[in-house]
Amino acid sequence: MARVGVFVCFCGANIADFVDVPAVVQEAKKIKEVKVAVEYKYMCSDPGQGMIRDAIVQNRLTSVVVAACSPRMHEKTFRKALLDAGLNPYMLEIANIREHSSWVHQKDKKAATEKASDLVRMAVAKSIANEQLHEISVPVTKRALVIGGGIAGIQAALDIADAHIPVTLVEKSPSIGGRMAQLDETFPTLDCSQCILTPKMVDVASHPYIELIPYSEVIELDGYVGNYKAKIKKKASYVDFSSCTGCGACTQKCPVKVPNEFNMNIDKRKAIYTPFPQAVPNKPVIDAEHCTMLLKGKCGICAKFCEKGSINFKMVDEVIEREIGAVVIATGYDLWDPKPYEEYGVGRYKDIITSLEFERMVSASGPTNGVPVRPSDGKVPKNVVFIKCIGSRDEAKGIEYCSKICCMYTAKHAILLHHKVHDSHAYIFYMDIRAAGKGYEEFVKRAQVETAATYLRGRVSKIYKKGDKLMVRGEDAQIGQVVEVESDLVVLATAVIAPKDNPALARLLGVSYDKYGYMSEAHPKLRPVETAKAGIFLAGCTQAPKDIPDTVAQASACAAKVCGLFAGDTLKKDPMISTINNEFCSGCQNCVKVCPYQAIVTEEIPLGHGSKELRTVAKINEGVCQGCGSCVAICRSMAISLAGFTDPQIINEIVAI
Amino acid sequence: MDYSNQIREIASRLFTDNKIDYFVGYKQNSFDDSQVPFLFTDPAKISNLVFTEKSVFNLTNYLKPDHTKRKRVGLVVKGCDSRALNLMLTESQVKRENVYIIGICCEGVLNEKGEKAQNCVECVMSDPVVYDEILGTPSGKKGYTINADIKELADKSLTERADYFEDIFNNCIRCNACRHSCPLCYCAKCCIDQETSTLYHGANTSSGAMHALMTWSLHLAGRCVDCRNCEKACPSHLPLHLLHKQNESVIYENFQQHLAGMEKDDRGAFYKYSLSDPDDFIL
Amino acid sequence: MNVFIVETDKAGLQKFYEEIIGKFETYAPVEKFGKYDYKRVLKLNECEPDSPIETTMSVKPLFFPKTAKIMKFLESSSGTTLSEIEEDPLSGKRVILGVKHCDARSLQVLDHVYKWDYIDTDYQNRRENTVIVSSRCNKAGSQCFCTSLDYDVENSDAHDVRIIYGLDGKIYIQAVTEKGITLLQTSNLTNTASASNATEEIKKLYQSFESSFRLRMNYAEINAKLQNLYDSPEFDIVSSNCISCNTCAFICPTCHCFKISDEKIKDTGVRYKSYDSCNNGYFTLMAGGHNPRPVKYRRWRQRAMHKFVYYQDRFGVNLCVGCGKCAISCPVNISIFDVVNQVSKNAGLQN
Amino acid sequence: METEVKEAQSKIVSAENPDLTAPADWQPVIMGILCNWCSYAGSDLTGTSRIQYPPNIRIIRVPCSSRVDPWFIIKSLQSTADGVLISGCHPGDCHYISGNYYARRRFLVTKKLLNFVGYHENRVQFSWVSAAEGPKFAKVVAKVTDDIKKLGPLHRYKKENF
Repeated sequence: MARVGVFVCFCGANIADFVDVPAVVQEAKKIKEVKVAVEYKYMCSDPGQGMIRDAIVQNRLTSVVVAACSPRMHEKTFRKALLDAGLNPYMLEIANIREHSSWVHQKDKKAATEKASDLVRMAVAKSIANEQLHEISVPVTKRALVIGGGIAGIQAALDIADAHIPVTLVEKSPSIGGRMAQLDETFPTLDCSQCILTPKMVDVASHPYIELIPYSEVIELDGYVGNYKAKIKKKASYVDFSSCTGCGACTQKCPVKVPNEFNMNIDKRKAIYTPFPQAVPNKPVIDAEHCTMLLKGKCGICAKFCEKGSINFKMVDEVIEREIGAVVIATGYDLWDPKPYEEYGVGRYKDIITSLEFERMVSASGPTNGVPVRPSDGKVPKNVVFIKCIGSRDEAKGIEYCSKICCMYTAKHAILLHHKVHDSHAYIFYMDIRAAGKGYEEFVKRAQVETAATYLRGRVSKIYKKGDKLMVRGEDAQIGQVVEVESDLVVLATAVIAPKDNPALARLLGVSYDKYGYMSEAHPKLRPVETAKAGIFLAGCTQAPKDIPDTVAQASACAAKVCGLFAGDTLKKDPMISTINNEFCSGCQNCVKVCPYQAIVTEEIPLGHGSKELRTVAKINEGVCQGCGSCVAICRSMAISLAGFTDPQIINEIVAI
Repeated sequence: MDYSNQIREIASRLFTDNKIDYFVGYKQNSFDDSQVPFLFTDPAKISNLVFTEKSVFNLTNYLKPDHTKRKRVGLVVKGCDSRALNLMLTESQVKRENVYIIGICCEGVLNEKGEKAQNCVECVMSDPVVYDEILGTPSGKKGYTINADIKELADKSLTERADYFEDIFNNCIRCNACRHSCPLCYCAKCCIDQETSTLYHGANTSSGAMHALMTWSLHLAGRCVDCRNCEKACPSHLPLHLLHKQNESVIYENFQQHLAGMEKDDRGAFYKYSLSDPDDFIL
Repeated sequence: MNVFIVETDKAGLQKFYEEIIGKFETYAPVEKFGKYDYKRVLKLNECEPDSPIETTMSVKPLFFPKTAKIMKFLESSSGTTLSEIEEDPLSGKRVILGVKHCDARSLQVLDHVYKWDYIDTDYQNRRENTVIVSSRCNKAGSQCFCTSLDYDVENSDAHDVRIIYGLDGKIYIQAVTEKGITLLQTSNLTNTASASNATEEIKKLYQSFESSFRLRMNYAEINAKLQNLYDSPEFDIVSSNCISCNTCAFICPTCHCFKISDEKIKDTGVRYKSYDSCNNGYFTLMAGGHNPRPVKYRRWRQRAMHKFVYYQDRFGVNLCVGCGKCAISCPVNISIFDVVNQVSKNAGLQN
Repeated sequence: METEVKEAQSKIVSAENPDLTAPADWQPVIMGILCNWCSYAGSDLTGTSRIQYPPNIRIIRVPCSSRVDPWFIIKSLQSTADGVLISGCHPGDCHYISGNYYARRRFLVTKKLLNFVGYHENRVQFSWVSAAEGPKFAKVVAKVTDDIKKLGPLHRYKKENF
């Protein structure tokens, strides 16, 4: 038999002025289950809570209704009061008579009072159907998995590891470093990318709390927040890293030459190679697609010259498992292939290159030792045309969005060009200049003033060859005329796009991704770091195009989230989640279909008492369920109920007035 | 259409090859020319099997554990029946390996008056959508037509409609024959009968009947295949198809022309959504 | 009992009906959704008391309605207070026209259970205040087998007045009980036919009716056999086609199982009593979770045995009146007639 | 075609059965079911910004509009309520990613079905109200209340009538 206590709050004048509180108390007293109904100035105050605690004890109350402000205000406060009085905190219901009555019906006290009484009735009726609930605690494995070893992954890994939480960093290429390692200098300060990145890379390699697994990929992820199990495929490198000293003899002697992807295929690398001099780990790997030994079974020169005998052609892919509690996705970005721009002669004219190719050229450690040259004849270009928004903001050929970083790096390129080739001149075709960011606008000014780059507002319509020059025709919108620029080299600022593997990875991890293939954040404003799947976070361009500062910031945010998640030994979870009543479950599995969190699985249970025959029923994964109730409403046999919002509770409210 | 002989042959083959434990077909009624479902385990009874345009009842109802106890069943399905079966398979009520399906390319069955039944006139898919063996020649998917009675009622005034349906709910005796004859009402215990829940509305009043029938029809919305077992079973002869056809038409018009049970693994309109679903009715 | 017969014709009968409808709260077969049921009528043209078609529901709902309020309750700080239902909608002075004799008989059968351990006063009032005017069948329906059972169809006193459709348009109105006699005497019916020659004709008519039956059984034998067939495997076979849809029980004139349910709004509620059926899978489900009749053959056994054995044992009458309504309404045409026959026949073979 | 709702100056006529009327000052009861994250927060905002709206609505809090079983609507209409308002997050804003999309489908079918069996279409209404749309919530409630006042009291299938 339910024994309910009703506590009506004046909230100073907030409620009392517009609702006849004593009348509400009198109404409440009429309800059968109500054993005590009282009013007080401020229920949330200590004396107020004291009243509640005493009443619970004196009247042996089974549930409590507080008629006051919105539950979003003080639910926690009053739950604690119940707990202190030895009552299950979830036996509390709140009648929101301030936000929903006194504040919104200030002209009609009678009606406001009636409504308040009804809200109290409803709350009482609901509370009668309340069940005792207990916080769910899920154990956590305190190890984070970081996918991607670019600056985002590196930063996240380091920050997490610095909190003495073990990190497994998985990088698909032979070395960490990512795109940033390919850059020469970085805007807006023009400090050398390598100089600021490589120390961090070394830290990663030497950090006691970081397990670096290069040349490998995540192929499977099971479980739920705090309790994931990841399968990681280590691709065969054919080099035993433990014994290899990275002397490089093998690489020198290898006869096979392959286009060097790290240098955007401008020069060649060997079949056994380290991607770049500062690579971490600085150990070579054999590129199985090109190694003659692996393809034809002949050669093996590298093995001959390896003093340590670290080369092992028999090596095979290996799958390892890691138990982890959280995942950070930092898979970075790709660049859009400008082929569709036929009118520019992309593909036909050698001297049209992408900005990352330019970036490699001007890089001191790059294929041309820091001097930009024309691919066609190796001459140093004088007039260089930079064209922005290639693929970006272009629904016809490319994608709708703005790639965010092109304005800045193009300005940077203009400056770098000036540094490397003093008598050169840069022309920049642009749609807008988007230089929002600390020191960015100044940086663009610097390009325009110091290096006297010519900024031409307008789209390029055509590029054609005249002698060994490229004639770039476009419109200068400011003077409203067609201009033609005679150039030696054309650099296309191609759009930033999501890595092509992102959707596959997203599906594998069970997170959602947008139509471009970027990973989706849980909330565009308030949860930009989390995914909808608890315990999986996003860092860097895998979520959307970003510059380095933003990427690093988001990576550190991920680290903070992970540390927060691992703060306790168990994860505390709100018990207001779904539960399945096997007796009624007919196993149609429609709930599995509609659950947005893949929180529902199936299990086999005996058909009847002690029968061998099995039947399938749904099973809620406590760790994953977020308590939205979608499954409850679609369950035709009412086998699912959502704690805190059960059908009886809600129907009680409906029929209470 | 008369496939009696073919079905008898298949049935005896299935029994001799020990492919099935039960066979569900139709047999002639003892006292008039109507037919009744015929569930049997004894091959000797095969000779009673018939199939003509009087084979009305949707036999997939017998796949419920109550009747065939999760054993191997051979059964005859018409177009609409096979759609129901499709859903039962998708909703894992039946194991595919446990049913041997004889699909009939249906030419429409007859109602009591001997005319082609309304649901057959408006039938969209008279060919079986899932089967092991098919009899007759497929005629393909046909265009969807909004049920004639729905149209008629929609033109009536609100009060007329309200009176009409109140009459229906008043005449319901809540025997639940509609439910038990529906192959897709397989719940372990129907929500409407769960005395334990506050949702329970056991009284046999018109409000109780309205509550029960409306909920029932909403649980079948996007799943009902219009076989009209419910109507045949209803002792009060209530036009139950109205509720289902209404939902069906709304769903067809608004949710990518969805029709129940047409494709494998389609769970029905309420278990998926589209970003472009109508939103204009929401303030 | 002094037989009171009035001879008249179609027109006279019509007048008689109209007079009754004018005088009393009258019920008669009315067509709705293509089937006939006993409904309140205010004008003769609304109903068809002479229709040969059997009604889907029997007269049962007029005495044991599909749902009825048992009591009201009010919840307040002082606890729950119960209150009687002030007005029974079926307790008025009533006449029912066009009742088939099987329906009339069913009431006699039900009377036993309603004045057994607990006297259902509502039911008693309804019975006392109701005059039943039956119209005799001249031809048996496809599922009828009333004549094979434990009561004398022709000389039954289950009805108060009986309409007999004689040859060449002659119609006899026969009062059978005191209630019936007063009804006739107080009516403006004239020319009392000499009982004798009428009864001759009536006898003849009955013979032709009797000979029109398709279904016949030896009731005594079946009743005797079933006594020891509780464990007969036949029940499983005869019930195999059943889809447990409950229709039979709900429309059966003598089934009288019910369930109780409360409907509550705010602080007031009503307790209802509504039909239920033993064919229902969880009719016997107990709070503890045990269900003695989880499978349908057990439920069918219960149904058959209750109708043909248990009730007979307790009250000395058969619970089935042979109206065949269940077979007609059954979506898979299972007939209690076939069930009891098959079970007892095949069991006979086994012994 | 809907029946026109005639409003005599003296009394309100029930839309579903014209022979039933109510005095002109009759006040309907409206059951409001709001999702916790958007609409309930929005209604709180209406309160904190002291925006006034008619007092006829009684609010029930559910985690998500997808928690709303059509049963709740039917049950409300059979109980005291003369109308129902259900409100959730705008499409795309659902706190639980996709809840309101599933709900939206059920709502449309339920609304049409209820109208089909003889409830005026305005008896049951739906809205998307975000946590920031305090003013909108007030507007919505005002509109719905006004609509339902015009429709008059709901008598059909009311439990107390039986």
